[in-house]
Order: sequence, then structure tokens, then C-alpha cells
Amino acid sequence: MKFGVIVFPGSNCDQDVHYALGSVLGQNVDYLWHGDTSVSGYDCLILPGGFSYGDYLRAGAIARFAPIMPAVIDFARSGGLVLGICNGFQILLEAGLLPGAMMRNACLQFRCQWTCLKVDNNATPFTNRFREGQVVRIPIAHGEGNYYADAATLAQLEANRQIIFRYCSPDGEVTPAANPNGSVGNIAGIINREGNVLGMMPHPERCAEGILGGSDGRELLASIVDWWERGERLGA
Amino acid sequence: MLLAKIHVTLKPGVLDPQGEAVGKGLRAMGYGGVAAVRVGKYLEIMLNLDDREGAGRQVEEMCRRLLANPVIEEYRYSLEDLAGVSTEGTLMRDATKASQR
Amino acid sequence: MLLAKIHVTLKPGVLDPQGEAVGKGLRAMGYGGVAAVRVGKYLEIMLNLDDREGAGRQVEEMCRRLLANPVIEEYRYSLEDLAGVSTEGTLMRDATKASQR
Amino acid sequence: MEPEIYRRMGLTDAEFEKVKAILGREPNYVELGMFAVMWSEHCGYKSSRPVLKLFPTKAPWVLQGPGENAGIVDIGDGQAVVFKIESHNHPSAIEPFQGAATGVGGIVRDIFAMGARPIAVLNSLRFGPLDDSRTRYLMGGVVGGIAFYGNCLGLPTVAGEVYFEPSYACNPLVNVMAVGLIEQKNIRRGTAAGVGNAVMLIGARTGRDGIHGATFASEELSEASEERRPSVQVGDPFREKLLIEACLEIINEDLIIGMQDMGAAGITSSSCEMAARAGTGMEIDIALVPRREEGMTPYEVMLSESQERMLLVPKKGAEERIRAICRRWGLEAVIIGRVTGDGLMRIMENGRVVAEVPAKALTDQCPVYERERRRPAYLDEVRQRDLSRLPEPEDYGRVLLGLLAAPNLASKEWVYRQYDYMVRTDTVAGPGGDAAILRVKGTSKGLALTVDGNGRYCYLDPERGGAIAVAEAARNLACVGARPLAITDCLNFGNPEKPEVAWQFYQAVRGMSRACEVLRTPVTGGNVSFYNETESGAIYPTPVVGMVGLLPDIEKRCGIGFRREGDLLILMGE
Ligand SMILES: Nc1ncnc2c1ncn2[C@@H]1O[C@H](COP(=O)(O)OP(=O)(O)O)[C@@H](O)[C@H]1O
Repeated sequence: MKFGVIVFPGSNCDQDVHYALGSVLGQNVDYLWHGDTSVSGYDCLILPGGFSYGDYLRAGAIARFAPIMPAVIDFARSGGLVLGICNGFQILLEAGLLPGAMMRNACLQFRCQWTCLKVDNNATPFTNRFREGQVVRIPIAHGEGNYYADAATLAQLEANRQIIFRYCSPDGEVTPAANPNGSVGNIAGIINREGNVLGMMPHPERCAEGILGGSDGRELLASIVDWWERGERLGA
Repeated sequence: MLLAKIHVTLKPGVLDPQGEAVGKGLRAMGYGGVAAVRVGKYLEIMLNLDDREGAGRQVEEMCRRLLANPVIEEYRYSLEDLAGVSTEGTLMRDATKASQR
Repeated sequence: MLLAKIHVTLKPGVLDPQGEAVGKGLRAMGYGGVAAVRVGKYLEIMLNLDDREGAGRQVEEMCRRLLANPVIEEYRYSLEDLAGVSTEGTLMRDATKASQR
Repeated sequence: MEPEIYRRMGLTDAEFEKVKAILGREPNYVELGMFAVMWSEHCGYKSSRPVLKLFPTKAPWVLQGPGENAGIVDIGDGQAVVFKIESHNHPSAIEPFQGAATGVGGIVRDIFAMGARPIAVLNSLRFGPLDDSRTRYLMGGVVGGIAFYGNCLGLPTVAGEVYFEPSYACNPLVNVMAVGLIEQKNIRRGTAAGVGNAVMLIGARTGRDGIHGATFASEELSEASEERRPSVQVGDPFREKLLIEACLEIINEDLIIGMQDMGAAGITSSSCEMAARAGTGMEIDIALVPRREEGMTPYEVMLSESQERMLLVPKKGAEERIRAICRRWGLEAVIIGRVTGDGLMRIMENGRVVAEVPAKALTDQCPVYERERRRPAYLDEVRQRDLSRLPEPEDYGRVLLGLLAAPNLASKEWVYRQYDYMVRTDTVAGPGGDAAILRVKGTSKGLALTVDGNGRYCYLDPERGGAIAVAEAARNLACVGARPLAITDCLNFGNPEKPEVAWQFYQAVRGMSRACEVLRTPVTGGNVSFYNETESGAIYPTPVVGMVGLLPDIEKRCGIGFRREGDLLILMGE
């Protein structure tokens, strides 16, 4: 399977994702330049973390208009797999591929820390190696990860099982104390209705090897490969 | 030349942690009269355009597409000619005092 | 009740990376008329005070001490009675269109 | 020329006479400005140079010692580590957020100017007591500024230290160290060799930022410096990130001869230092320098400290390719002059000469002062204190709780959780241990990094305190299993024209040098920050040591904390 990691000006986790997919998982992976206009030939696109366009104005707001974005949007709309991590998640929100918006962390500070996440839905291309309800450890590093959606949107997300990860305590309790950024419902990651576009604030590529303190991120990335290799393409 | 002055503010129901922090800070500094604070963005865009009508449409569009996120924010703007007229008078007419330091 | 509307902007000459990035972004989106963008802050403070004079002094002080960083920023403010009068009219008088969405 | 003019720029009467003697005439205003910044303490090291000679600087593994943008040590396999520390104390005292942010930006530029990929940042901070609201404001701003800039660059801030003491209340210390990794064949130095080669400026446009920042860093903070506030610059980490990527592409394609960042004294210092190192001259037309503001004078352009700019000397014929790379990264790149063979810095505006001075006059001929030294009187007093007379605590439990709650001992998580310390996925041990450990991808090696200093020890005994700083750093590296290789140092002191401060400085450097000799960790570069004093007095003499170590096999690293029940506890040392 072939991954494409999109490089926006200011992306800074592009090389990390590339390493995790290429060197750790041994997958085929290329960088895609924000100024290009085609994503053909790729099976999964990754929008990596970082500070695209400095995150000036709002995180992801300017990147959403990069020349490559129409192709990304088409790719997503036709069922292609898209994973947005951190800044990538913010871009997906701004681009309207996922509902809701990201606000500054309620503590008003950047937060870099390990977090525990409860896997609310494992029936996705990105989480099929996890058990439902499993607690996984994946680090965050962001200043604007305070997810917001209005009540109607939230109800829809719940009803369609689109909430994939919630911040929780080590034993799986979804509590305010386990919420690092004020995110509504402790939401850390959501998927689109069709189930092919995942946005998450935590960084799986930062825990793809034991030497970095954990390997739950590897399982997430490997889920994508498994899913692909099983041929479970959406609509296929 | 036209100058667009744009205010982007959080929608009324949306929580504003920054505003709350500023309010708390001000009260802690002794300003007990502070009841509530909201923090927004203020942008000035200099436009190389003369046609007010067209410029207005463009600014409206810029706000909708980029400058404000409609999920959480709202915006308003004004357009002014930059033909040497100081615009401060208008904005500041209600000020007890305008200060720059 | 008084409402203080405060604009905090970068001093002229101080680099505004945000403004530059937004300007570049807008031009890339096709708004070729955008000559320059400056980004500042806009705060609204609701004050439980009735004495305009005293409130003005307080707001002035808040700006100087907390809200603006006098090293790189300047500020201006206006005070309005919140006796039900919509203040939009004043601020928006020059607008071709004021929109909220 | 009126003495008032050069004195206001910070030159003494004798220094002005020396300028006249060098030029054989009176300098004009632009030339005077260039001398003033280059001969400032900050750029010229005029009070410290003779003392810094005490430092050992050589070892077989040292590939680059002091005198360049940053030091370099060999870590085998054709790889090397590039590192340096720098202070941004004075800007941070005035505008903590931007002051600290641009401190990160400046030191990181020194790293990629050598051709290295920056891989980590460390920080050493000093503030007054935390119960003061001004301290909390400064600390919040400084930490926020470092986080803002470093996080945006995608550089992990992996270690640091913070201390609180009254002596830093009005004069906080903000020292930032940056570390880079390089293939030795890619090492570039800041030299302008090759007569006829172009001189290019890439990155941000030039504005009226921080004019006289260098001289400002060389004076005591006072009420008057409030008036000079515009000399604080605003940083743009986004642009710097683009600059890093563009410069590394330029290096990888082998397109340049030399490169240097523009920090204090902007175009003036970068151009004359590059020329002086190569023994060449340079002709620059400042009309070609892209501006952010209209109506800038030659003086302003030459002295502007606008951030996120680099000066480079391309190989012949590489100019177009460099432009193309910069364009792809959204950066401006323009040719502003040429390398000449006459050793002169010739500054022109639209072809008209506005300044002409020998490059080496600005660098090598900077006056040097052997400052008078006197042992401070306070030492007798503090040493008379008899610690054995201290009363025995009644309740050791309470004392322990008090110690644990003391800001100087308590966890610094409040600080480092604001720093992205994991980006780049090499952080094997981040903040919270004795030293940070980074893996080197594709090898079994690990790098260990630490930054240490203790102003109180140095206040009580500068020589021993200096030695302790080096020893502590070495111990921190040894604790994680690394062999210490070399240090970079940031020497934060008061006004060197005061004999007591000059004595502290001399003693501290002696102590550090002795420790470096014994531990075989030479000094590869560093930074001196004098005039850290206010009306209320000088800071504690505070040398800060940044040390780099190597773990040949990262699997043999050691962490803090007990692993297993039943393991033995062994106390080593005396
Ligand atoms: N400013 C800082 N930035 C990053 N890490 C820090 C900072 N200050 C302290 N730390 C980290 O916190 C831990 C404890 O620091 P410190 O109290 O100085 O340790 P010690 O004195 O035991 O060496 C260290 O791992 C250090 O790297």
C-alpha cells in the first residue's frame, strides 16, 4: 500500500510520520508537496502535525486553501483514506471534511504530555487492531486542541459512532481531570460519517517504537495497513 | 486605496477561556467592576481597490472563507476611504480618552 | 453598566508575522487587491460601573498594565453605555454592509 | 565630530581616537555605527577575550572550537554534533515573550548556518522569587516565548533548568542552547572566500528592528532602557522553519561556500565577520536589500536586527538554483553584493559609497581591556557564617515537606509540559531526568544533553562554583550512561568595569577551565553576557554550562528511578 504525507509550509511532523510508516512499518511512503494538485496513485493520505503557515490566524485556516487541498478533498469524498494528525486534524476541520472546530486549549497553554485514550469505536480502518473500550497511550503536543461542536453536531457524532478517541484516565474513566485541553466530551479524535477520514490530536507516530516509550501508535498505523491488505475498501 | 476594518468575535454561546482568564486577571489586579470579558480579533486590510461595492463583496467573502470560522466565530467589517481622512474620529467618537503610548 | 471596546494593535514598524501570512494567504486565494494586512486584538469588557469618568481611567490603566504590551503594541478604546442602545450603528456607520453569520 | 554622538553609541573617547587612527580620517555616521556595534561588548568581547583564553579548546574529537557560529564535535560514522548556547537576558527583561522567542530563533540559526539540521533546544532560566507578580509575568512570558518559537520550528526542547533567587528579580536570565546533527562533509563555515563571488541575503525583509540592540545588551538595564523599547524584535518562527528547510537543501546540493546568520548588528556583523575570516573584503549595495519599511537610511539598514535573515556566499553559478530553492519555500533571496580582494567593507547606496572600512578593523582590531580585578568584600562576610551553628530542626518531616515545596527543588513540569519535547521522534529521555537522551536514527548511538549552572555557588566562591557547574553537567551525562565530549558556556555576569565583577568573572572562568581540563571536555564556543545589573545590584555570577555526551550504544542507557524491588542501592563517591 502506498502512503502520501502532505508537506505544508510549517509542517514539522512530516518526517516523523514518514519514518514511522517507512522505516518502522516498512511501507511505501512519499512526501506530497502542498503546491501540487494531484494525489493520484496513493492509497492513504496523511496530513501531519506542525504549524502550517505558522498557525497564524487559526490553526489550519490558511493550509486549507493550499493548491493540493481540492485533490485531497476529492480523494476523501471518493472514499480514500485520510488521516489528519494534530495540525492535520485542524486542517481537516477547516476544510469541512470533518465537523466542528478547534479552539485554544482551555488552559491557554501549549501541552506536551502522554495521554490515555479510550477507543470508542474499533470498527474503522484506523483502529481495527484495538479492542473497543481499550485504553491506549499516545502523546499530545498542541496549543489548540480544544475541540468544539454544537449540541446537534455532537448528537450526530454520537449517534453515528464517529467519536473514535476520548481522553481518559489510565483505567478508562472519561473524566474532566483526564481532559488536557477542555475538549467537549473529552474528544481526542473523530471520523467522518463514511468512515474514511480520521482526525486526531494525539500523535501516533510518536509512539511507534518501544524506545520512545510506547508502541500503541504503531498499532494504529498498522491497522490501516491490515485493513487495506484485507481489501476492505469502502464501497469495494 | 480602501481600508477594511474587520472584527472577528466568538459567537455568543461559545466559551471564551481567554476572555475569562483576562477577566480573572483584571479582577485580581483590583478592578472589581469587571463583569465579563470577551477577546476577539481585529484585522485591518489595505486594499488596492477603488470600487467600494466590489471591495465590500470581496471583504465579505474573505471573512466568510478565511478570516472567521463560522462554526465558532462571527464577523463584521467596515470599509473606509484612505484618501487622507483620519478615520480615528469615527471609531473613537465615544471614547472618554484615546491614548497611544 | 458600561461596555469598553478595546483595540490593541502592533505599533507601526513592528513586524506582524500574522498579518503577513494572512495577506499572503488572501493573495494566494485570488484577492490580488490585498496590499497589506495587520492583525490585532479586540476586547470587549463589560463593566459594573456607572461613572464614565472613573471607568475611563480604569480602562486606560488596564490597557497600560495588562491588555497591551507597551513595548510593541498600542491601544485605543471607547466606552459605551449599555442602556439598551445598540452601539453597532456608531462603529459601523461607514460600512457598506455589516454582516454577522 | 561631537563627542556626544559617538558616546551615545557607546564608544569611549579613546576608542573613537582608535577608529580615527585606523581610518586615517574621521568616520562618517554609518561607519561610526558599524564600529560602535562591532566594538560593543556584545559583539567584540572586549572585556572577556583575554580571560576566555584560559579555556581549553582542543581535543581530537573537537572539529570546530570557538570563533565560528557554533562548535562541532565528532561522534563517529562521519557524523558530528553542532551546538552552542546564547543569552537573551536583556530583551527578555523588557519583553519576556518576544525576547525569549527571538533568543531561540537566533541560536537555532547559528546551528544551521554551519550546515547542520537542528535537532534539539535546551534552556536555562533564572528569575526572582515566585511570590512576586512581576516574576510570574516574566516567567510566563519567557516560557511561553520559548514554547512558541521552538514548538513551531518543530524542535524538541528536551532539557533545562530554572532557579529563583532575589538577585535575578529585575534581571532574569534566559539562556538557550541549540544542538544540531551533521554529516561532516556538509560542514560549512561562515567565510566569504573567492573574490568575485556573490553575496546573497535570504529570508525576512529588513525593518527598523532592534537598531542598537547589540550596544543595548552591553549596558546596564535602567529607566533609560525603557525608552529604547522598540529595540525588541518580534520573531517569526514560521519563516525560520522555512529558512531552515531552504538552507539545508542549499547545503545538501553543495551550493555555497559560507553562510552566517544575522543576529546582533545584522548585516554589519555577518558581512564583516565572513570577510574577516576569509581575509577578503565585501562590496554591498544596501539599495538592493529588501525592506519592510520605507525611507530607511543606510545606517538603519546596516544596523537593523530584523530576525530570520541569513547571509550567504554562493559558489559561482549557483545563484539561480539558490533563488529557486528559496522561491519554493516562499522566501526572498537577493544578491546584495560581491566578495572583493582588498579587505575592505565597501557599503554603497545605489552605487554611491556610504561607508568604507577594513573588515578586520571591525573584528580583529576591536580594543581589548584587561579589567581591574578585586576580590569582593562580601566574601569575607558570607564565609564567616558558621553553618554548624544552625539550629537543629525540631520536625524533620516539616522540613522535608518545605524542601519539596520550594520552587528551586520542586518539579519543573509546569515549564516543560509547555515545550514540545517529543517532536522529531528521537527523544528517548526528555525533561525530568538527569540529562536528555536523543537517539541518532540509523545508528545505535545516543546523544546526551544537559545544561547546568548554580549562581549561588558562584556567588560564594566563583572559582569552585565554575568548576562545580562543569562537574555537575558531566555527572548528569555520566548518570545516563554517556561519555562527556565538550561544553558550550554562557557567562552571565554584572558590569565588568567593576573590579569585583571582573574578579568573579576571572575566577569563574579559571574554575571552569580547570574542570574542563580534568574532565577532558573542551570549550567549543559560548557567549558572554555582561551588564546584568540594575539599580538594585548585580545578579549572582552565573556561568551556565551546556554539555554534550555520547552513548555508543543507546540500549545501555540508564534512567532515574528504581526499577525492581530487591535491586541494590549503592552510594558512590566520597
Ligand atoms: N526550563 C526547563 N526546560 C526544560 N526542562 C527543564 C527546565 N527546567 C527543568 N527542567 C527539567 O526538569 C528536571 C529537573 O530539573 P532540575 O531541578 O534542574 O534537576 P536537577 O537539579 O536534579 O538536575 C530536569 O530533567 C530538567 O531537564
